[in-house]
Amino acid sequence: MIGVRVQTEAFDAGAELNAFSEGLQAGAVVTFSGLVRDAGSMIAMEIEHYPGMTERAIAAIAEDAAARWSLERVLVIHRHGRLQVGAPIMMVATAARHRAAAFQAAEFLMDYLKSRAPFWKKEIGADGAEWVAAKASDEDALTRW
Amino acid sequence: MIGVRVQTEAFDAGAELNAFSEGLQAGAVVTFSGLVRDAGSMIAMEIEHYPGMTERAIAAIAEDAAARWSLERVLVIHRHGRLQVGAPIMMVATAARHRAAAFQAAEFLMDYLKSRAPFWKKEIGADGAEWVAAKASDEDALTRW
Amino acid sequence: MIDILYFAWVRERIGLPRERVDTEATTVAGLVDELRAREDRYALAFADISALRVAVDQELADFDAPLVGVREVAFFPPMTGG
Amino acid sequence: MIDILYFAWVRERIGLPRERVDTEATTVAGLVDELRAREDRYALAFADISALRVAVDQELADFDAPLVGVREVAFFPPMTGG
Repeated sequence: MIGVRVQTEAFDAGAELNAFSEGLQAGAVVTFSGLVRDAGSMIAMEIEHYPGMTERAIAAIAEDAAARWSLERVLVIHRHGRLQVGAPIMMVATAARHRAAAFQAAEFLMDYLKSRAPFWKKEIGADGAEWVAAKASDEDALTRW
Repeated sequence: MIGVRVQTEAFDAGAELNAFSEGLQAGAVVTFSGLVRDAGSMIAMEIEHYPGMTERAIAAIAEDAAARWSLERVLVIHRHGRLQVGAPIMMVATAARHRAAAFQAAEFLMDYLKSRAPFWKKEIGADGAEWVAAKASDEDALTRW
Repeated sequence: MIDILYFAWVRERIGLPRERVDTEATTVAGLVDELRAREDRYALAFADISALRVAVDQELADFDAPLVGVREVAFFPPMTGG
Repeated sequence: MIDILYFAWVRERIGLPRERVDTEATTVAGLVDELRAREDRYALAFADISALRVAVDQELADFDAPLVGVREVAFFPPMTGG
Protein backbone atom coordinates (compact mmCIF):
# COMPACT_ATOMS: atom_id res chain seq x y z
CA MET A 1 0.00 0.00 0.00
CA ILE A 2 1.68 3.17 -1.22
CA GLY A 3 0.54 6.64 -0.21
CA VAL A 4 1.91 9.80 -1.81
CA ARG A 5 0.69 13.30 -1.01
CA VAL A 6 2.06 16.61 -2.30
CA GLN A 7 0.31 19.53 -0.67
CA THR A 8 0.57 23.06 0.68
CA GLU A 9 -1.42 22.35 3.85
CA ALA A 10 0.25 21.41 7.11
CA PHE A 11 -0.14 17.80 8.24
CA ASP A 12 -0.26 16.16 11.64
CA ALA A 13 2.74 13.80 11.78
CA GLY A 14 1.43 12.02 14.88
CA ALA A 15 -2.00 11.39 13.38
CA GLU A 16 -0.31 10.17 10.19
CA LEU A 17 1.89 7.76 12.16
CA ASN A 18 -1.11 6.33 14.00
CA ALA A 19 -3.19 5.92 10.84
CA PHE A 20 -0.20 4.35 9.11
CA SER A 21 0.31 1.80 11.92
CA GLU A 22 -3.36 0.84 12.24
CA GLY A 23 -4.02 -2.82 11.45
CA LEU A 24 -0.48 -3.57 10.26
CA GLN A 25 0.78 -7.14 10.16
CA ALA A 26 4.37 -5.91 10.08
CA GLY A 27 6.21 -5.36 13.33
CA ALA A 28 8.54 -2.49 12.42
CA VAL A 29 7.58 1.09 11.56
CA VAL A 30 10.11 3.85 10.84
CA THR A 31 9.26 7.48 10.24
CA PHE A 32 11.34 10.45 9.23
CA SER A 33 9.93 13.92 9.58
CA GLY A 34 11.64 17.04 8.36
CA LEU A 35 10.95 20.42 9.98
CA VAL A 36 12.01 23.89 8.86
CA ARG A 37 15.18 24.25 10.91
CA ASP A 38 15.63 27.33 13.03
CA ALA A 39 18.74 28.67 11.29
CA GLY A 40 19.00 32.02 13.03
CA SER A 41 18.10 34.80 10.61
CA MET A 42 15.62 32.77 8.61
CA ILE A 43 11.99 33.88 8.67
CA ALA A 44 10.42 31.28 6.43
CA MET A 45 11.09 28.71 3.75
CA GLU A 46 9.54 28.78 0.30
CA ILE A 47 9.36 25.49 -1.55
CA GLU A 48 8.79 25.41 -5.29
CA HIS A 49 7.95 22.19 -7.10
CA TYR A 50 7.10 20.81 -10.54
CA PRO A 51 3.41 19.84 -10.48
CA GLY A 52 2.85 16.52 -12.21
CA MET A 53 6.47 15.44 -12.24
CA THR A 54 6.68 15.66 -8.44
CA GLU A 55 3.92 13.13 -7.87
CA ARG A 56 5.30 10.82 -10.57
CA ALA A 57 8.85 10.98 -9.26
CA ILE A 58 7.80 10.33 -5.66
CA ALA A 59 5.50 7.46 -6.64
CA ALA A 60 8.34 5.86 -8.61
CA ILE A 61 10.73 6.19 -5.63
CA ALA A 62 8.12 4.79 -3.24
CA GLU A 63 7.30 1.83 -5.50
CA ASP A 64 10.99 1.09 -5.85
CA ALA A 65 11.43 1.11 -2.05
CA ALA A 66 8.32 -1.04 -1.49
CA ALA A 67 9.58 -3.68 -3.91
CA ARG A 68 13.19 -3.69 -2.71
CA TRP A 69 12.40 -4.04 0.98
CA SER A 70 9.06 -5.90 0.76
CA LEU A 71 7.31 -3.10 2.59
CA GLU A 72 3.78 -3.69 3.79
CA ARG A 73 3.13 0.05 3.60
CA VAL A 74 4.95 3.19 2.58
CA LEU A 75 3.88 6.81 2.91
CA VAL A 76 5.42 10.03 1.60
CA ILE A 77 3.99 13.47 2.34
CA HIS A 78 5.80 16.56 1.02
CA ARG A 79 4.66 20.14 1.28
CA HIS A 80 5.36 23.09 -1.00
CA GLY A 81 4.67 26.80 -0.71
CA ARG A 82 5.65 29.04 2.19
CA LEU A 83 6.50 27.35 5.50
CA GLN A 84 7.30 28.93 8.84
CA VAL A 85 10.31 28.02 10.98
CA GLY A 86 9.53 24.84 12.96
CA ALA A 87 6.79 23.79 10.54
CA PRO A 88 6.72 20.23 9.18
CA ILE A 89 8.10 20.06 5.62
CA MET A 90 7.71 16.40 4.86
CA MET A 91 7.45 12.93 6.27
CA VAL A 92 8.08 9.38 5.18
CA ALA A 93 6.90 6.21 6.90
CA THR A 94 7.81 2.60 6.16
CA ALA A 95 6.42 -0.64 7.57
CA ALA A 96 8.30 -3.91 7.26
CA ARG A 97 8.59 -7.26 9.01
CA HIS A 98 12.01 -6.44 10.41
CA ARG A 99 13.65 -3.26 11.58
CA ALA A 100 16.62 -3.30 9.20
CA ALA A 101 14.32 -3.21 6.16
CA ALA A 102 12.14 -0.44 7.59
CA PHE A 103 15.20 1.69 8.40
CA GLN A 104 16.94 1.12 5.09
CA ALA A 105 13.81 1.83 3.07
CA ALA A 106 13.23 5.11 4.95
CA GLU A 107 16.83 6.22 4.39
CA PHE A 108 16.61 5.28 0.73
CA LEU A 109 13.40 7.31 0.35
CA MET A 110 15.01 10.32 2.01
CA ASP A 111 18.16 10.12 -0.09
CA TYR A 112 16.13 9.99 -3.30
CA LEU A 113 13.64 12.66 -2.26
CA LYS A 114 16.56 15.01 -1.51
CA SER A 115 18.10 14.77 -4.96
CA ARG A 116 15.55 13.27 -7.36
CA ALA A 117 12.17 14.76 -6.47
CA PRO A 118 11.65 18.16 -8.15
CA PHE A 119 11.53 20.47 -5.15
CA TRP A 120 13.61 23.61 -4.66
CA LYS A 121 13.97 25.31 -1.30
CA LYS A 122 14.46 29.02 -0.82
CA GLU A 123 15.33 30.52 2.54
CA ILE A 124 13.57 33.79 3.24
CA GLY A 125 15.58 35.94 5.64
CA ALA A 126 15.22 39.43 7.03
CA ASP A 127 17.81 40.66 4.50
CA GLY A 128 16.60 38.81 1.45
CA ALA A 129 16.04 35.37 0.02
CA GLU A 130 18.42 32.70 -1.16
CA TRP A 131 18.00 29.40 -2.98
CA VAL A 132 19.33 26.47 -0.98
CA ALA A 133 22.26 24.91 -2.84
CA ALA A 134 22.27 21.16 -3.38
CA LYS A 135 25.00 19.44 -1.39
CA ALA A 136 27.51 17.14 -3.04
CA SER A 137 27.04 14.86 -0.03
CA ASP A 138 23.37 14.45 -0.92
CA GLU A 139 24.26 13.35 -4.44
CA ASP A 140 26.95 11.05 -3.05
CA ALA A 141 24.42 9.46 -0.68
CA LEU A 142 22.68 7.88 -3.69
CA THR A 143 25.69 5.77 -4.58
CA ARG A 144 25.10 3.45 -1.64
CA TRP A 145 21.82 2.12 -3.00
CA MET B 1 16.92 16.14 26.62
CA ILE B 2 16.66 12.41 27.28
CA GLY B 3 13.39 10.67 28.04
CA VAL B 4 13.18 7.04 29.17
CA ARG B 5 9.96 5.27 30.13
CA VAL B 6 9.49 1.62 31.05
CA GLN B 7 5.84 0.81 31.57
CA THR B 8 3.06 -1.74 31.22
CA GLU B 9 0.50 0.75 29.86
CA ALA B 10 -0.04 1.26 26.16
CA PHE B 11 1.23 4.54 24.69
CA ASP B 12 0.08 6.68 21.78
CA ALA B 13 2.96 6.73 19.31
CA GLY B 14 1.46 9.61 17.34
CA ALA B 15 0.95 11.78 20.40
CA GLU B 16 4.51 10.94 21.51
CA LEU B 17 5.91 11.96 18.11
CA ASN B 18 4.06 15.28 18.19
CA ALA B 19 5.13 16.08 21.75
CA PHE B 20 8.70 15.08 20.87
CA SER B 21 8.78 17.40 17.83
CA GLU B 22 7.24 20.40 19.58
CA GLY B 23 9.56 23.41 19.70
CA LEU B 24 12.58 21.60 18.28
CA GLN B 25 15.42 23.55 16.74
CA ALA B 26 16.61 20.44 14.90
CA GLY B 27 15.27 19.69 11.44
CA ALA B 28 15.34 15.89 11.42
CA VAL B 29 13.23 13.53 13.52
CA VAL B 30 13.35 9.75 13.19
CA THR B 31 11.09 7.31 15.04
CA PHE B 32 11.04 3.57 15.23
CA SER B 33 8.00 1.84 16.64
CA GLY B 34 7.76 -1.87 17.25
CA LEU B 35 4.42 -3.66 17.25
CA VAL B 36 3.57 -7.22 18.25
CA ARG B 37 3.76 -8.89 14.87
CA ASP B 38 0.87 -11.01 13.72
CA ALA B 39 2.74 -14.31 13.45
CA GLY B 40 -0.19 -16.58 12.75
CA SER B 41 -0.84 -18.76 15.79
CA MET B 42 0.31 -16.22 18.33
CA ILE B 43 -2.30 -14.88 20.75
CA ALA B 44 -0.21 -12.50 22.80
CA MET B 45 3.30 -11.58 23.81
CA GLU B 46 4.55 -11.54 27.38
CA ILE B 47 7.55 -9.35 28.12
CA GLU B 48 9.58 -9.86 31.27
CA HIS B 49 12.15 -7.32 32.40
CA TYR B 50 14.63 -6.60 35.18
CA PRO B 51 13.24 -3.64 37.15
CA GLY B 52 15.96 -1.20 38.04
CA MET B 53 18.54 -2.51 35.60
CA THR B 54 16.20 -1.90 32.66
CA GLU B 55 15.93 1.82 33.31
CA ARG B 56 19.68 2.11 33.97
CA ALA B 57 20.63 0.20 30.85
CA ILE B 58 18.29 2.19 28.61
CA ALA B 59 19.39 5.52 30.09
CA ALA B 60 23.03 4.59 29.46
CA ILE B 61 22.29 3.64 25.84
CA ALA B 62 20.29 6.83 25.28
CA GLU B 63 23.01 9.05 26.78
CA ASP B 64 25.59 7.34 24.63
CA ALA B 65 23.50 7.97 21.49
CA ALA B 66 22.82 11.60 22.45
CA ALA B 67 26.53 12.29 22.89
CA ARG B 68 27.68 10.44 19.79
CA TRP B 69 25.25 12.06 17.38
CA SER B 70 24.74 15.42 19.14
CA LEU B 71 21.04 14.76 19.48
CA GLU B 72 18.82 17.61 20.58
CA ARG B 73 16.35 15.09 22.02
CA VAL B 74 16.06 11.35 22.43
CA LEU B 75 13.13 9.29 23.69
CA VAL B 76 12.81 5.60 24.51
CA ILE B 77 9.55 3.98 25.62
CA HIS B 78 9.46 0.22 26.25
CA ARG B 79 6.56 -1.80 27.60
CA HIS B 80 6.56 -5.01 29.57
CA GLY B 81 3.80 -7.38 30.66
CA ARG B 82 1.21 -8.98 28.41
CA LEU B 83 0.66 -7.39 24.96
CA GLN B 84 -1.90 -8.28 22.33
CA VAL B 85 -1.08 -8.85 18.66
CA GLY B 86 -0.78 -5.48 16.89
CA ALA B 87 -0.12 -3.62 20.15
CA PRO B 88 2.79 -1.18 20.38
CA ILE B 89 5.78 -2.73 22.19
CA MET B 90 8.23 0.11 22.14
CA MET B 91 9.31 3.28 20.42
CA VAL B 92 12.43 5.36 20.02
CA ALA B 93 12.65 8.91 18.68
CA THR B 94 15.73 10.95 17.83
CA ALA B 95 16.08 14.60 16.83
CA ALA B 96 19.20 15.90 15.14
CA ARG B 97 20.28 18.71 12.84
CA HIS B 98 20.73 16.38 9.89
CA ARG B 99 18.99 13.23 8.76
CA ALA B 100 22.01 10.93 8.76
CA ALA B 101 22.61 11.52 12.48
CA ALA B 102 18.94 11.04 13.38
CA PHE B 103 18.78 7.76 11.41
CA GLN B 104 22.04 6.38 12.74
CA ALA B 105 21.20 7.21 16.34
CA ALA B 106 17.80 5.51 16.04
CA GLU B 107 19.37 2.37 14.53
CA PHE B 108 22.03 2.35 17.23
CA LEU B 109 19.37 2.62 19.94
CA MET B 110 17.41 -0.25 18.43
CA ASP B 111 20.45 -2.49 18.05
CA TYR B 112 21.42 -1.93 21.69
CA LEU B 113 17.89 -2.26 23.04
CA LYS B 114 17.56 -5.60 21.24
CA SER B 115 20.60 -7.17 22.86
CA ARG B 116 21.60 -5.07 25.86
CA ALA B 117 18.42 -4.00 27.62
CA PRO B 118 17.14 -6.69 29.99
CA PHE B 119 13.86 -7.67 28.35
CA TRP B 120 12.78 -11.19 27.44
CA LYS B 121 9.90 -11.91 25.09
CA LYS B 122 7.66 -14.93 25.30
CA GLU B 123 5.17 -15.79 22.57
CA ILE B 124 1.88 -17.06 23.89
CA GLY B 125 0.19 -19.34 21.35
CA ALA B 126 -2.93 -21.45 21.35
CA ASP B 127 -0.79 -24.55 21.96
CA GLY B 128 1.54 -23.15 24.59
CA ALA B 129 4.17 -20.53 25.20
CA GLU B 130 7.74 -20.19 24.01
CA TRP B 131 10.59 -17.85 24.85
CA VAL B 132 11.83 -15.92 21.85
CA ALA B 133 15.43 -16.93 21.11
CA ALA B 134 18.01 -14.19 20.64
CA LYS B 135 19.27 -14.03 17.06
CA ALA B 136 22.97 -14.15 16.24
CA SER B 137 22.27 -11.39 13.70
CA ASP B 138 21.11 -9.10 16.53
CA GLU B 139 24.37 -9.63 18.40
CA ASP B 140 26.32 -9.14 15.16
CA ALA B 141 24.50 -5.86 14.53
CA LEU B 142 26.36 -4.32 17.49
CA THR B 143 29.74 -4.73 15.84
CA ARG B 144 29.02 -1.91 13.40
CA TRP B 145 28.91 0.76 16.12
CA MET C 1 5.81 23.20 -30.55
CA ILE C 2 7.31 22.30 -27.21
CA ASP C 3 6.39 23.56 -23.73
CA ILE C 4 9.47 24.73 -21.88
CA LEU C 5 9.31 25.09 -18.09
CA TYR C 6 11.77 26.86 -15.81
CA PHE C 7 12.07 26.41 -12.05
CA ALA C 8 13.83 28.07 -9.11
CA TRP C 9 16.64 30.47 -10.10
CA VAL C 10 16.42 29.44 -13.75
CA ARG C 11 12.84 30.74 -13.75
CA GLU C 12 13.95 33.92 -11.97
CA ARG C 13 16.81 34.64 -14.39
CA ILE C 14 14.72 34.06 -17.48
CA GLY C 15 11.81 35.89 -15.93
CA LEU C 16 9.01 33.49 -16.75
CA PRO C 17 7.84 30.07 -15.57
CA ARG C 18 6.99 28.57 -18.95
CA GLU C 19 6.71 29.29 -22.62
CA ARG C 20 5.81 27.52 -25.83
CA VAL C 21 8.51 27.45 -28.49
CA ASP C 22 8.81 26.40 -32.07
CA THR C 23 12.17 24.69 -32.40
CA GLU C 24 14.23 22.98 -35.05
CA ALA C 25 16.53 21.44 -32.46
CA THR C 26 16.68 17.65 -32.36
CA THR C 27 18.22 17.36 -28.91
CA VAL C 28 17.95 19.17 -25.57
CA ALA C 29 21.45 20.56 -26.13
CA GLY C 30 20.35 21.96 -29.48
CA LEU C 31 17.35 23.59 -27.81
CA VAL C 32 19.65 25.14 -25.20
CA ASP C 33 21.81 26.60 -27.98
CA GLU C 34 18.73 28.16 -29.61
CA LEU C 35 17.57 29.64 -26.30
CA ARG C 36 21.04 30.98 -25.46
CA ALA C 37 21.13 32.86 -28.75
CA ARG C 38 17.87 34.65 -28.00
CA GLU C 39 18.67 37.16 -25.27
CA ASP C 40 21.15 37.86 -22.50
CA ARG C 41 18.84 36.56 -19.78
CA TYR C 42 18.76 33.15 -21.52
CA ALA C 43 22.51 33.21 -22.11
CA LEU C 44 22.95 33.94 -18.41
CA ALA C 45 20.58 31.21 -17.25
CA PHE C 46 22.24 28.62 -19.48
CA ALA C 47 25.82 29.87 -19.01
CA ASP C 48 26.90 26.83 -17.01
CA ILE C 49 25.05 23.75 -18.14
CA SER C 50 26.74 21.63 -15.43
CA ALA C 51 24.76 23.60 -12.82
CA LEU C 52 21.47 22.61 -14.47
CA ARG C 53 19.27 19.56 -14.66
CA VAL C 54 16.73 18.77 -17.34
CA ALA C 55 13.53 16.76 -17.44
CA VAL C 56 11.97 15.57 -20.70
CA ASP C 57 8.26 14.83 -20.46
CA GLN C 58 8.62 14.86 -16.66
CA GLU C 59 11.48 12.34 -16.50
CA LEU C 60 15.05 13.33 -15.65
CA ALA C 61 17.14 13.22 -18.81
CA ASP C 62 20.56 14.06 -20.22
CA PHE C 63 21.30 17.10 -22.36
CA ASP C 64 21.86 14.86 -25.38
CA ALA C 65 18.33 13.45 -25.09
CA PRO C 66 16.40 13.56 -28.41
CA LEU C 67 13.41 15.89 -28.80
CA VAL C 68 11.44 13.79 -31.29
CA GLY C 69 7.83 13.56 -30.14
CA VAL C 70 8.59 15.42 -26.91
CA ARG C 71 5.90 17.72 -25.52
CA GLU C 72 7.53 19.20 -22.42
CA VAL C 73 11.09 20.09 -21.43
CA ALA C 74 11.96 21.55 -18.03
CA PHE C 75 15.17 23.23 -16.87
CA PHE C 76 16.09 23.68 -13.22
CA PRO C 77 18.96 23.61 -10.72
CA PRO C 78 19.79 20.44 -8.75
CA MET C 79 16.82 19.52 -6.59
CA THR C 80 16.71 20.19 -2.86
CA GLY C 81 13.74 18.24 -1.55
CA GLY C 82 13.32 16.30 1.67
CA MET D 1 24.69 -12.47 51.66
CA ILE D 2 23.97 -11.87 47.99
CA ASP D 3 20.61 -11.48 46.25
CA ILE D 4 20.39 -13.75 43.25
CA LEU D 5 17.81 -13.02 40.55
CA TYR D 6 16.65 -15.29 37.74
CA PHE D 7 14.79 -14.22 34.62
CA ALA D 8 12.93 -15.84 31.71
CA TRP D 9 13.58 -19.59 31.30
CA VAL D 10 16.30 -19.54 33.96
CA ARG D 11 13.65 -18.40 36.42
CA GLU D 12 11.23 -21.06 35.16
CA ARG D 13 13.77 -23.89 35.41
CA ILE D 14 14.91 -22.96 38.88
CA GLY D 15 11.35 -22.25 39.91
CA LEU D 16 11.82 -18.95 41.69
CA PRO D 17 12.53 -15.34 40.71
CA ARG D 18 15.03 -14.51 43.44
CA GLU D 19 16.69 -15.79 46.55
CA ARG D 20 19.21 -14.67 49.11
CA VAL D 21 22.27 -16.86 49.45
CA ASP D 22 25.25 -17.07 51.72
CA THR D 23 28.20 -17.85 49.51
CA GLU D 24 31.93 -18.39 49.86
CA ALA D 25 32.50 -17.99 46.13
CA THR D 26 34.80 -15.15 45.09
CA THR D 27 33.66 -15.01 41.47
CA VAL D 28 30.42 -15.44 39.55
CA ALA D 29 31.74 -18.73 38.14
CA GLY D 30 32.37 -19.96 41.70
CA LEU D 31 28.81 -19.03 42.64
CA VAL D 32 27.49 -20.93 39.62
CA ASP D 33 29.44 -24.01 40.76
CA GLU D 34 27.88 -23.77 44.22
CA LEU D 35 24.38 -23.41 42.76
CA ARG D 36 24.87 -26.29 40.31
CA ALA D 37 25.81 -28.61 43.20
CA ARG D 38 22.58 -27.87 45.05
CA GLU D 39 19.83 -29.60 43.08
CA ASP D 40 19.02 -30.92 39.62
CA ARG D 41 16.95 -27.90 38.68
CA TYR D 42 20.00 -25.67 39.27
CA ALA D 43 22.28 -28.07 37.42
CA LEU D 44 19.83 -28.00 34.54
CA ALA D 45 19.51 -24.22 34.46
CA PHE D 46 23.30 -23.78 34.54
CA ALA D 47 24.16 -26.75 32.30
CA ASP D 48 25.34 -24.56 29.41
CA ILE D 49 26.89 -21.35 30.66
CA SER D 50 27.38 -20.08 27.09
CA ALA D 51 23.59 -19.80 26.79
CA LEU D 52 23.46 -17.48 29.81
CA ARG D 53 24.23 -13.88 30.59
CA VAL D 54 25.01 -12.42 33.99
CA ALA D 55 24.60 -8.99 35.56
CA VAL D 56 26.47 -7.95 38.68
CA ASP D 57 24.83 -5.11 40.58
CA GLN D 58 22.69 -4.42 37.49
CA GLU D 59 25.59 -4.16 35.05
CA LEU D 60 26.35 -6.84 32.47
CA ALA D 61 29.45 -8.77 33.55
CA ASP D 62 31.59 -11.79 32.72
CA PHE D 63 31.45 -15.07 34.59
CA ASP D 64 34.90 -14.42 36.00
CA ALA D 65 33.74 -11.17 37.62
CA PRO D 66 34.68 -10.91 41.32
CA LEU D 67 31.95 -10.99 43.98
CA VAL D 68 33.71 -8.79 46.56
CA GLY D 69 31.24 -6.20 47.85
CA VAL D 70 28.56 -7.31 45.38
CA ARG D 71 24.93 -7.14 46.52
CA GLU D 72 23.02 -8.51 43.55
CA VAL D 73 23.75 -11.06 40.82
CA ALA D 74 21.25 -11.88 38.06
CA PHE D 75 21.26 -14.79 35.61
CA PHE D 76 19.24 -14.80 32.41
CA PRO D 77 19.26 -15.85 28.74
CA PRO D 78 20.40 -13.43 26.01
CA MET D 79 18.09 -10.44 25.98
CA THR D 80 15.36 -9.99 23.39
CA GLY D 81 14.16 -6.42 23.77
CA GLY D 82 13.17 -3.91 21.14
